[in-house]
Amino acid sequence: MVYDIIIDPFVQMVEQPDFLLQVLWEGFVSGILYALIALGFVLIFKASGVFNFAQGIMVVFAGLTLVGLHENGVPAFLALLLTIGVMGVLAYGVERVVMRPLVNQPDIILLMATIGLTYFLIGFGELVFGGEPKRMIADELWLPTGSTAIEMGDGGLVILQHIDIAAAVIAMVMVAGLGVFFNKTRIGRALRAVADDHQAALSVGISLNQIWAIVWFAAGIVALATGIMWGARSDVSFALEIIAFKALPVLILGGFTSIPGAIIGGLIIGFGEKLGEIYWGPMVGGGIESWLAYIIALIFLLFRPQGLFGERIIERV
Amino acid sequence: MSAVTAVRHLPETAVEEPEAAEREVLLRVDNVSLSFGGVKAITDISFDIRKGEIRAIIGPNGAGKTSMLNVINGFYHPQEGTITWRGQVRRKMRPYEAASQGIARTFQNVALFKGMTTLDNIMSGRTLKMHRNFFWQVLHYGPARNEEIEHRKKVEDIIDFLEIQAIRKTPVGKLPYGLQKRVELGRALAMEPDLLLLDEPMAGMNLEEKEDMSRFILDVNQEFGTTIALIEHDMGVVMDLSDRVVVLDYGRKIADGVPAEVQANQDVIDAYLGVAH
Amino acid sequence: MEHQAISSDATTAAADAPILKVNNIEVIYDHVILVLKGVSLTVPKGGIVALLGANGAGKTTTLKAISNLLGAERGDVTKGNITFEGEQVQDLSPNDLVRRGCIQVMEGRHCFGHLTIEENLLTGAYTRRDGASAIKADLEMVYTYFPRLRERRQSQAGYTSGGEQQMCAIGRALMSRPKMILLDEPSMGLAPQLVEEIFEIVKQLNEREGVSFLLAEQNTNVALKYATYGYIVESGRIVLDGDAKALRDNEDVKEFYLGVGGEGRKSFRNVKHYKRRKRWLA
Amino acid sequence: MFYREAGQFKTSYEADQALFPIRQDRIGLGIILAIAFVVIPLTANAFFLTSIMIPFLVFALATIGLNILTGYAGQLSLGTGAFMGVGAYSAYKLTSIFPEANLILVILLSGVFSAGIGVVFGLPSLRIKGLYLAVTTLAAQFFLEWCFIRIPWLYNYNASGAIEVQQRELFGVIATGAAATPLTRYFIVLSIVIALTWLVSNVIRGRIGRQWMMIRDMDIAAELIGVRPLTAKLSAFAVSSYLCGVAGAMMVFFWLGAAEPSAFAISLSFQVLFMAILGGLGSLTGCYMGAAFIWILPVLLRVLLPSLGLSVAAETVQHLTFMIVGALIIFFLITEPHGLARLWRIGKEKLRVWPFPYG
Amino acid sequence: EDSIYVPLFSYRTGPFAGSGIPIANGMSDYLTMLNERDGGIGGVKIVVEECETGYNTQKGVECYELVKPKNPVVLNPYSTGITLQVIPKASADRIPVLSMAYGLSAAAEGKTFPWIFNPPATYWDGASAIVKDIANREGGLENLKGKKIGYIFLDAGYGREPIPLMEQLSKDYGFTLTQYPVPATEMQNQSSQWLNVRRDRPDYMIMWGWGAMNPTAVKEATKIRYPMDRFYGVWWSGGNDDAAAGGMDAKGYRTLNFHGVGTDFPVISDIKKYVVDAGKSQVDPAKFADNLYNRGVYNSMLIAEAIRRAQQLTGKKVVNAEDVRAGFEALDIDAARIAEMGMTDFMAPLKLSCEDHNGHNDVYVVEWDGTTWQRATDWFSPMVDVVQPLLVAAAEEYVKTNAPWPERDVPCAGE
Ligand SMILES: Nc1ncnc2c1ncn2[C@@H]1O[C@H](COP(=O)(O)OP(=O)(O)OP(=O)(O)O)[C@@H](O)[C@H]1O
Ligand SMILES: Nc1ncnc2c1ncn2[C@@H]1O[C@H](COP(=O)(O)OP(=O)(O)OP(=O)(O)O)[C@@H](O)[C@H]1O
Ligand SMILES: CC(C)C[C@H](N)C(=O)O
Ligand SMILES: [Mg+2]
Ligand SMILES: [Mg+2]
Repeated sequence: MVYDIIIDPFVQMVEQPDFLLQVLWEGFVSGILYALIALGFVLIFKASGVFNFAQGIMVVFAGLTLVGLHENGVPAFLALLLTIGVMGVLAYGVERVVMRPLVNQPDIILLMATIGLTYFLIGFGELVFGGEPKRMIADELWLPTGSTAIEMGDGGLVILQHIDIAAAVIAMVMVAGLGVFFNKTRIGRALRAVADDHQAALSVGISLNQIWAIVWFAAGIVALATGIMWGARSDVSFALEIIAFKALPVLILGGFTSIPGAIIGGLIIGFGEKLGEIYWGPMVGGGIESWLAYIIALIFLLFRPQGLFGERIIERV
Repeated sequence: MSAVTAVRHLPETAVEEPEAAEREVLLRVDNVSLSFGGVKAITDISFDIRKGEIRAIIGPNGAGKTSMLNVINGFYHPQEGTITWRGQVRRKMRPYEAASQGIARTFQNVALFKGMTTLDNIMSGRTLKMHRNFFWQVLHYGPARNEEIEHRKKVEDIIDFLEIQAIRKTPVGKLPYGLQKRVELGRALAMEPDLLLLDEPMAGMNLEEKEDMSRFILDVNQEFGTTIALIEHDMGVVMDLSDRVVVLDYGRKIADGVPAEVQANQDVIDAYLGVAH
Repeated sequence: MEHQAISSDATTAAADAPILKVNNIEVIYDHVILVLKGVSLTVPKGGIVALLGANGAGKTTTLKAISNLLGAERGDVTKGNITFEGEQVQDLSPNDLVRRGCIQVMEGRHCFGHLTIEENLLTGAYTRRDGASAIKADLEMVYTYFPRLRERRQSQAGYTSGGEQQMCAIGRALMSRPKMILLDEPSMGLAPQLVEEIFEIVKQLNEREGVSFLLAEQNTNVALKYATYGYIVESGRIVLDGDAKALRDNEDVKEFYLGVGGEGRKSFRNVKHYKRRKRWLA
Repeated sequence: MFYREAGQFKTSYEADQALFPIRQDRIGLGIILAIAFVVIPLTANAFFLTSIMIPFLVFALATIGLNILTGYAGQLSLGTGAFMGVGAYSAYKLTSIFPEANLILVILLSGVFSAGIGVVFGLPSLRIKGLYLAVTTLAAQFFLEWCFIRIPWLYNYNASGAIEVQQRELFGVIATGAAATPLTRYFIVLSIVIALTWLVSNVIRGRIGRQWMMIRDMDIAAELIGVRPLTAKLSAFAVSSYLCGVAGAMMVFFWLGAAEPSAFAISLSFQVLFMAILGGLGSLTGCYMGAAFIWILPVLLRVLLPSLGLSVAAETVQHLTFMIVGALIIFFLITEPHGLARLWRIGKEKLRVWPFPYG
Repeated sequence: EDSIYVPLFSYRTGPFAGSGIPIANGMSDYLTMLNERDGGIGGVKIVVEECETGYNTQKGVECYELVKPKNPVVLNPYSTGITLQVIPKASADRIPVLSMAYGLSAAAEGKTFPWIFNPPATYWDGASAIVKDIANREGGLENLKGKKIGYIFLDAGYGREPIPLMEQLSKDYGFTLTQYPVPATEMQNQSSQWLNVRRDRPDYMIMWGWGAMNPTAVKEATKIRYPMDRFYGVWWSGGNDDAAAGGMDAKGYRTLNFHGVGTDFPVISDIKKYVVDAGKSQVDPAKFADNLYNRGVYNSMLIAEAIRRAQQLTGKKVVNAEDVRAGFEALDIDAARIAEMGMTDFMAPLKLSCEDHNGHNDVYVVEWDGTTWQRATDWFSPMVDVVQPLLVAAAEEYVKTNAPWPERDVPCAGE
């Protein structure tokens, strides 16, 4: 028993190094993909203190718009541009209709409003695009498909999907770009100010409307990237929305406000989850992936209640 | 009505207090230092608070006054130094333990329970005094209800005393700042503390309100014999109300004594008062 | 709206090109709570005007109505209008107003807790377009006004002391190079020395840079010392206004706001117990 | 005009602390109870009882549970679904182990188990706050959901993995199972929900309830006043999960009749959270309003939209329902962020000052 | 009134819409075709109404309550979860339930479940059929000894249903069974499960998937380069889109089937003519007559035949739920009738009885050739002899746990 838990998994790891590598690679890729979703959350949270529940459905919506446009004969890259435009319109609409009237409200109210938005988008999306899953147009967008198998000494194989590599690259670029944007620019500073205190931000002349339109648009683009990547992995369907939950432990682990946190959190969860599920999961019947991420996050939180990179929670009297 | 109101008609000369210096020490701070990362909030400070006195703590902004109160009621734990409470060196304790030993306070940035009414806020001060268990609470009958009513009476006395009857049922979040401060005082009074720590109770008040507040503080001190530590930036108030004053600057103690002495101290004038008040 | 004007030249002061004019505004919170019941006031260009009054009189509400921050509190200006430099501004967004040069320092500090002091100050320059070096210079200016802030520039504002936060809030407003500042209780929680200093800064800005001020204050003594004109608000109405000097000499003001009765300053120890509340409005 | 308290003087603190100090409110409550206990049973059909009233009441109770934790004690929870599940599985195990036990007792006891589990998952709340706390409750949600599948003992080793409620009698009347009449089930649910609501309202206005609100409004200050965060938070978790557990048990026993683990999925947690927020955090009346809004509105839309004449496909109705509900949630939040309960109160406020627009 | 009310529980929304939509189209198009072509069944119009469940059990119960007052002649829950939920209710309310090749396997026992029908085969039949086909390829059941078979399934009532039988078979024939549960929330995120598959290297994989789980699984299988011809899906994992997700790499993927694929059947042409071309269908023309669409047609055929049979038995035109129940029990679709319906080669003959509500019919295997499904085996029978005792035991167990379960109180039809 003790052996099974403490020793055997490691023996397995050593015995099948190619498999271990594959597991780590898969962990890495899932981590990156979780991080992509989390990134969308972080953007909006960091800039408004709003936990945007609708990020998941925005991913689906962006993906569907892209594929749907293409299905209707729009060339792939034009469809991509148009989709970006649609996300812009969505951002503007959200700012106008949802955020603006709710300025200065408690976080939980704003959270709730984004849940209302989620409902609306689900209904609207299914009305427009229908509920059937659609195939992502990865080839048409010149995204690499196919895979490379790397031979390891004694017949072992590590299979790398090209699309996963692309996802990793895109995620890294986005993180780097957004990181610079937030920490080094005037607007970035304003975004953080808004998250702290809406009213005070207003009082120093920060235009919340503009700021929110910007971040929602940015989050929309992140959602589009996420939608393309996840869509290429399985399908673009409304079931993808559930995946958004996977971003929660990532977010919490990384800290709601940290862009690098989203990536690092994603990777920790990705690796932890895969290793746990593969080497320890079978002992309890498998499927532990569904909660393992939360437990990992929870353990980290007990030591750092604000997440790994989150801003210190200010407790003063 | 209650004893509280009664005292307000006492002739003012009636209370003959012993000299501050002769009274028993309630709390003593010895060589306390506190720092946050690189910031030294308090450096090697010692002073005492005697039973029944009004002890003012003054000093420029960021001098460490609030931090000192936080140390006293267990919210911060000093890196060095000891605190002696009623003659016993106090171990590291959680704030609620300090509260249960009779230390109450108000806060610089009003820390009321915003979603609750004035009445509930003051009732909340009675938390430690209520004991009925869950079972009775659920039924809200018999002992639990009697207890609730008995404490409600006490709270109503405080409400009368502070003259806030009209806002009894108003959620405090909506009250103007000055009234919030008053409610906060009420909440601290409801705890019937031995030591009451007041952090700038009169900030943001106009003269008239300050006069009211001064009256309340004096009454509390004289009627209940509550010891008070008072942080305040209005020198008029400090000089008039307090028995002794300790002055902090940049985390250090620069003066300690009766108001007149302190007021004349050149260091204090330089660091804090600017012009002689 | 009837109220006493105790100064004859009040009208002349207000006449020379007011920078701000508030006309008979009414404010309702939450659709049901009527707070301002017709407030009118005028700030002349280059003037320092004090808004005095007890707790809950409606000073903050008036300022927020001007700077258009009421929306965020679910308050509404239901009547009247406000002009800034001759233009109606009650429908502008707060940032437009800041861009035009009117900024508010909110009561109770409202610093951005997670930003450092320096970042806080820089957000004040958000609407400016005159380049990094000008902003840098102003940052220096603020640090010269408040040396304490320079020391704490890298600390998160949430962890600084109450007074430091107050300085930060005022400094932040200065960073926008305003023509007019709405100051809500600047002296609250500041050490006496600093109160004087802040008012000196107000005076300097006013004299050298021509910045106009509307300040809500509890500290009537200082306020009337620096202000040129004053209004007294009670329960949402202006009940008295006049030149600062005239107000200082007014017996009621002396008694209730300055604390100097006939026989000089009273001790706080000797405040009488009887209800002293006299009001202009019953 | 009719809603005035003029002339009603309270002469004792008892009277002032009564649940409904204003006479009109008492009358209103009386009318509502009369409708619930007399009018509805006399007039409603099976669909109304089974698909509207029973779920509405069950959800109202769950919402009260969540509201205790989130609205009163300020601890955000996304694990309601799982806590309801614990109640359901406990009740199921209890009746299969003690088939003769009184049904009401079984239901009430099942909450105790979820209270216990709730306390365990509440422990991290001592250190973790706000949105971050959501992770612990989410961990509870997913972990418990997993247990419901992976521990076959919980569902008596049924091949399907579902729990199916057997027929049980209460005072000689068939109360559960397919043969129980909707009316019987309705009465049982109604009585339990009303009784528990009353008890909860007692807790809330007493010391314990005040402690929760203190922790919610400002935990540091609460501690400085003498509230032990440990007891206050954990008691909130316990009471909250207790109510959720009872609601979960009733959900399976009196409404669904059988349940798979997926019935207690995260979507249920969210559903209840919507109800709590939309109804109004920190208001018991709000719980009923929120539950009514989130549960009844979509059902009505689904039933009514097709009967509007235009023949729309079933899924279009579903899409429209989603859109309408989403839009209404946003609309109500904008109109009154503090929920329907507050809207209601403002309405009453207006009535009081009528015919003047404000007071 | 002069019509028969047939509610169809369906889902065109939610995570399972991908599988739900083609089925819903097939189901309603066939009944519409009967209305258009023949003026209904036996001269009576069918009123078809879809109730959207989103594959959600709560909504399923709501649909049940919603349609109940309208006197439905049959219920068609289209989810194992909803079926389990509805079994006791429908039995008490006396409405027959058709759970075609899904739901509770034990419901095949007509003596215990007079109101429930699950033709043409139970999940247990399906599982045994797959094992049989594997054995066939291995050269006999005895060669299964020592083989490793992996079972990947949607971790819900549906996916768990076949487990008892598989365990039984693994005991009987000595192969090892490894389970890979996929939680509903992780349907589109199966990389762990497939990594495990890669490590365990099972000789065969069997899948019980649905909705978004299917295409993801097929894709993941191709990713780990699992030999696709050793990967079997139950009939519900055989949507065209499911396999297409894996593209050419998915070539060789096999699933069970019990009806024809494609348009080469008179009945399908009729649907095209009377419904699709007439603009009365919601189906996307490109997806007309794909595998799951035809499944829907088969499903509605069963309903229609039961109604027709009920009319014959009672001589009434407008039959009610009780009558249709009897109609199901007396269902006997022989070759002649099949030809009459234009379904020759589309389906195997089916006969139900009082005891047997399932038929344990023959099935066959189709294989994905990269673009469509190709028939890979002949019709063959599941291992009824293994399944039957388990069914009896399961039905007894059901009665025991759901005591007091009502005794059968309806006569055997046709007697
Ligand atoms: N958001 C709000 N909702 C409802 N009522 C409010 C709100 N804000 C303020 N009020 C009420 O409006 C009145 C005026 O408040 P205001 O803050 O303007 O007073 P003030 O003169 O600035 O007082 P102080 O000196 O205490 O700051 C008060 O009675 C207060 O209770
Ligand atoms: N939790 C903390 N973390 C970091 N620094 C802190 C913390 N608490 C206080 N400080 C710092 O310690 C110093 C003393 O702060 P304190 O609040 O005690 O000042 P104060 O004397 O009350 O000033 P004021 O009169 O302005 O309220 C300040 O410089 C402050 O920034
Ligand atoms: C069409 C179906 C009903 C299949 C489904 N996965 C089930 O629950 O059994
Ligand atoms: Mg302080
Ligand atoms: Mg104010």
